Amino acid sequence: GPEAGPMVLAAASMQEGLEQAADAWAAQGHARPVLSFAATSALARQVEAGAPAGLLVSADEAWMDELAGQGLIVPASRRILARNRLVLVAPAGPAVDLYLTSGVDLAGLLGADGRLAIAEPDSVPAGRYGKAALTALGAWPQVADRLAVADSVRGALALVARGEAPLGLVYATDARTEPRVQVVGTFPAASHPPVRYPMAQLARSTHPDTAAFADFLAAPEGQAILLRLGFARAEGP
Amino acid sequence: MSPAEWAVVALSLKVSLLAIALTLPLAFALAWVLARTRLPGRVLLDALVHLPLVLPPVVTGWLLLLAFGRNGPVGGWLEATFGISVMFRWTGAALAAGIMALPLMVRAIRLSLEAVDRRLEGVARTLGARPWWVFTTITLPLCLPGVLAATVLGLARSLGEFGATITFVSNIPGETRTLPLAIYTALQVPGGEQAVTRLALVSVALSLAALLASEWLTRRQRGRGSDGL
Amino acid sequence: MSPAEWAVVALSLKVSLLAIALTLPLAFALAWVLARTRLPGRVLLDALVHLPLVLPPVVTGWLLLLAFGRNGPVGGWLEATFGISVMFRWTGAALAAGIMALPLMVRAIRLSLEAVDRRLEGVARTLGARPWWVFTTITLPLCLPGVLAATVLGLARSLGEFGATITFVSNIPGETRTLPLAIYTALQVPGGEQAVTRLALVSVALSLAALLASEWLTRRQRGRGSDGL
Amino acid sequence: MAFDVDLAVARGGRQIAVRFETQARVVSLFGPSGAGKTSVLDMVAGLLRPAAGHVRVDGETLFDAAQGIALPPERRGVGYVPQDARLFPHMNVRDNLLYGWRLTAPARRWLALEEALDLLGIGHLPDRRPATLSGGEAQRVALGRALLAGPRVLLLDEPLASLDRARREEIMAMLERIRDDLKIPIIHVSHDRAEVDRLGGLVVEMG
Amino acid sequence: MAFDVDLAVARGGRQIAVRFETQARVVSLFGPSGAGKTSVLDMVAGLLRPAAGHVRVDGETLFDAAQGIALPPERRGVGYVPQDARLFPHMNVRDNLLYGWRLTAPARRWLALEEALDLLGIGHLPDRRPATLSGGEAQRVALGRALLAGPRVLLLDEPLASLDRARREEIMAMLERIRDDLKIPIIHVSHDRAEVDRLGGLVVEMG
Ligand SMILES: Nc1ncnc2c1ncn2[C@@H]1O[C@H](COP(=O)(O)OP(=O)(O)OP(=O)(O)O)[C@@H](O)[C@H]1O
Ligand SMILES: Nc1ncnc2c1ncn2[C@@H]1O[C@H](COP(=O)(O)OP(=O)(O)OP(=O)(O)O)[C@@H](O)[C@H]1O
Ligand code: MOO
Ligand SMILES: [Mg+2]
Ligand SMILES: [Mg+2]
Repeated sequence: GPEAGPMVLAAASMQEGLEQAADAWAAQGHARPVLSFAATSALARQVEAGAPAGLLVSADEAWMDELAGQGLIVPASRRILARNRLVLVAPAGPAVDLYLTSGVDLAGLLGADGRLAIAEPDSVPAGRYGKAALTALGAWPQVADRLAVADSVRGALALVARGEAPLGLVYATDARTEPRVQVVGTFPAASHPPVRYPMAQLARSTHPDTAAFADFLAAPEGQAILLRLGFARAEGP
Repeated sequence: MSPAEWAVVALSLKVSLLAIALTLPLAFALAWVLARTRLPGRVLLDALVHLPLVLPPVVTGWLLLLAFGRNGPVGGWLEATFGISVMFRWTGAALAAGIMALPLMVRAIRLSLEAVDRRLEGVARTLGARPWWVFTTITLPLCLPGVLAATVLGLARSLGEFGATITFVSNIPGETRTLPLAIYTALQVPGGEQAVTRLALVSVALSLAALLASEWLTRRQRGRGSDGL
Repeated sequence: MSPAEWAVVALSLKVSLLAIALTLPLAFALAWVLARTRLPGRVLLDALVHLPLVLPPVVTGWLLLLAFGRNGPVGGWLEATFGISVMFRWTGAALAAGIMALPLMVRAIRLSLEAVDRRLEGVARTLGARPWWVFTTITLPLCLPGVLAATVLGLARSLGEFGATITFVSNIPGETRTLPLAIYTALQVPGGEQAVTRLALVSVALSLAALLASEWLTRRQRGRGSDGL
Repeated sequence: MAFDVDLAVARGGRQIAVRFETQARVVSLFGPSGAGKTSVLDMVAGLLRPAAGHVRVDGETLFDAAQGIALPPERRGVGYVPQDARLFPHMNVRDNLLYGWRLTAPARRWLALEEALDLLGIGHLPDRRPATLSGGEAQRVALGRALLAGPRVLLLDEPLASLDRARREEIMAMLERIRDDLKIPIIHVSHDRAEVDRLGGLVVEMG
Repeated sequence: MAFDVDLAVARGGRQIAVRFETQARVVSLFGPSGAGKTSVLDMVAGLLRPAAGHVRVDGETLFDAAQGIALPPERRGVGYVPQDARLFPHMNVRDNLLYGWRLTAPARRWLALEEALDLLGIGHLPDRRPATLSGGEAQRVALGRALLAGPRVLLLDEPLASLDRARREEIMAMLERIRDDLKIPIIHVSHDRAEVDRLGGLVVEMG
């Protein structure tokens, strides 16, 4: 086969999982896929501009819908690669376990002048899910003007890790990568739309291995890698 | 443009102007040291000044967070001593914008400073001017083109500053959400192009105004020149 | 540093050097037009040159994507005519880096160009030099400080370019993953701080080298100056 | 006709006009400070555009407003020594001296570098930068630079003003030889009547 | 003792040394180009640091290497007219002229702007920029600028080199009055023997 594998455009939050999956795939004797990580919005716009890539892993259904509407993906190839959970983190310290339920007093937990770190709630997927969850729990009005809005989940995580924000709202997968934070609560799955990473083959893709690699990711072996990193199974409870 | 968008413009101007007001004297001092002194560590200082240019903006923002965060050495000291913090504040946004503009400003001023004919300063002293007065009346006006260029460059750079700002002081409406942050937000969502275009045009108009002002000032200072070929 | 990291450094250098090599002549031409001609649209041109400075880098990247994408006017034409595309290519990264460096370079060169004593050019012509030779032997050497400053600024800016690059040509290892993108990528994985620090230090070392080279060249060109006060 | 010059220009609110038509090989412009002597040389050299008139030297038209002729400076073959020396600051003395020489066809040259260094007494300076020269040294380098370009006409703007008597004497003798042996016409500005008288020729009073 | 000067410096590979001690109110430095005349004025003005020696004017020590005294230029009260006029390019003629005047205590001033404009024949120039002046105009402005600062000693580096005879005559007369009425000592560089003789005083041969 060709010396380079298919080109995969993937949301930055999928980086670790996809790198490991690509290694595993290469270990099976395939050419290693070429992975490019950036914000989903940037990747989607590159696809719109005619980028020569094979597979897109989005952090967000909206962008995938947008590309589907333009006929830029192979509709039949679209599927969910993984799911994630939304958690509340705090700087590492004595263990805390909050029950995130309707009426939770987040403002009280933030103290007099603390801020809640969150990814941009109007645009970045993690922020949008977070806003939805906080709204569902009735906490949004308390914290709407107490946010520290970062450009990505990583930015929000950094603010908590540095102790600049007493609380932060990130994905479970992000929380476990950062030893300086602890998870203090998990948002109920019902409080926000499911956090899903859709994947699809691009209409323009030419590399013969593209579909096979996508299948590999969706197959038990690929899924196992993602599960180890804290993602939830694509299909399931 | 919505009222919220106008507020973003006003905030951007406030942040940029504070950034330049703070950075200009510092940039001048650094340019002076680099152009006029033989300080042993000059090249290292020069490299340090260039850092915000070379590093990706988020790294600069990250370094600012380390230094000026509540738990950082400078931030902790500021908080303990004066009870102030720039974290999540528009002043922090100005700090980030100023730091990013610094290398451009130092360069422009330094170029002009090095072009000043120092013999003119000597004559001024024989006429009774102390060094500080020579600086004010001779050196500074003679490198005004550089200072103006620095101001325009710095203002433009501040208006466009994004990565360091969002990393350092986050993106808080009314406090740190400047034009680029608003534009970035709009760019993240499908169909946000209209808002992006609108806000980008405002940015362009602002810097065009700054350019026009500086051109006018330069021309005025230069006065009527030669009528030669 | 791992071999992969060295490859990133080599790529960054390749991208930055191409960016500067392409941008320097363009920057000079623009500086010339702005400094020496009375073109009616001068201020608009000036504003246009400043655009990449004022706009958040991701917007510049997006505009590049619109223009140079396969479906964009320039990109489509390039593809149709020459069968080449800069999408996802290191040449595209150089294009992005060059565009971002352009305003800084134009300014520095323009400042120096405006400081050239034009009467020297007149004398050179009476000595038999045609305009082009006057330019080569008088004007260009006299604004060499500006050209060198422009080169250093541009190189530093190119080495640090992130937002426009990742938006325009994505983050492809070995092709478009330059130092800043590698730093961004390292920041995404747990415990990546070490790699970030290592790569950031390499960036700093590279720009320090560029600075030293330019200082040395400037000093050499200036020659032994006055021994006055 | 060595010179047929008729020029007018407005400068600094003043009307500058000069007119002479002569067989004399040397023309001395004489007149108070600000009369326009330097402006005339600039116009002859092609560095300042006259409002009207013409310049003909040895029958060749360098400028004619009516006919729309205006040779660019590099095609006028003038050796111009400006009032301020105006040396190229980024070149050493040698490169200043050879700037025009290198651009001149060998057949046109009538002076070699060594001769110039010797005649002008600047043999110890070739590696120096202009910024380190004394006033008179700079003036001599400027003169040498103009002569080495093998000009067909010399324009001298007070070329000896900062020189001592002995040096001035030597250079006057050289200029006389240039006038007589090489038959190179000279336009010359001086405030020194003795200098003017010695070179002979036409004296044009200005202002 | 009006002047007690003993100075040495190395410049451009040349050893420059001068020594004079005199009651004369005028000292003329005389000597070939490159002898070091300008360098001496620079050292007296405090713009060039001597390797050794001292400068005393009317009993006041401006510089003494042995005693470690070196007054900064602004405290020496010298009125320096450089060989090139060295006008401030960003100011008009009026502001150039008044630069030192404004820094001088009113009691120390001995010339008013109007007088200076008049004496120097530059009354039509006050709003002009230096770049638009002729050579002689610039030189006169430089002279006026030095005089208006009310100096206690004048340092003149060929101040009349680009002036016509009539203007030169007027300015010489003015310098004589300054010497006699105001008793201001003068160090003066000139290549013109007549000028030197006329001002009288001590002639110091250099080089
Ligand atoms: N660039 C300029 N812009 C405006 N006016 C000028 C310019 N250059 C010269 N002038 C004016 O034109 C007139 C003639 O100047 P020019 O230099 O030709 O005089 P000049 O006869 O050479 O005097 P000098 O003997 O003092 O050198 C003067 O009044 C001068 O002020
Ligand atoms: N900055 C400098 N660096 C090195 N050498 C210099 C410098 N300035 C002057 N010199 C040299 O010092 C010597 C004295 O110069 P100075 O200007 O004092 O001469 P001068 O007597 O005034 O001559 P002139 O009559 O030509 O003006 C000259 O040989 C000159 O080349
Ligand atoms: O991986 Mo994202 O696009 O920063 O949510
Ligand atoms: Mg003149
Ligand atoms: Mg001298």
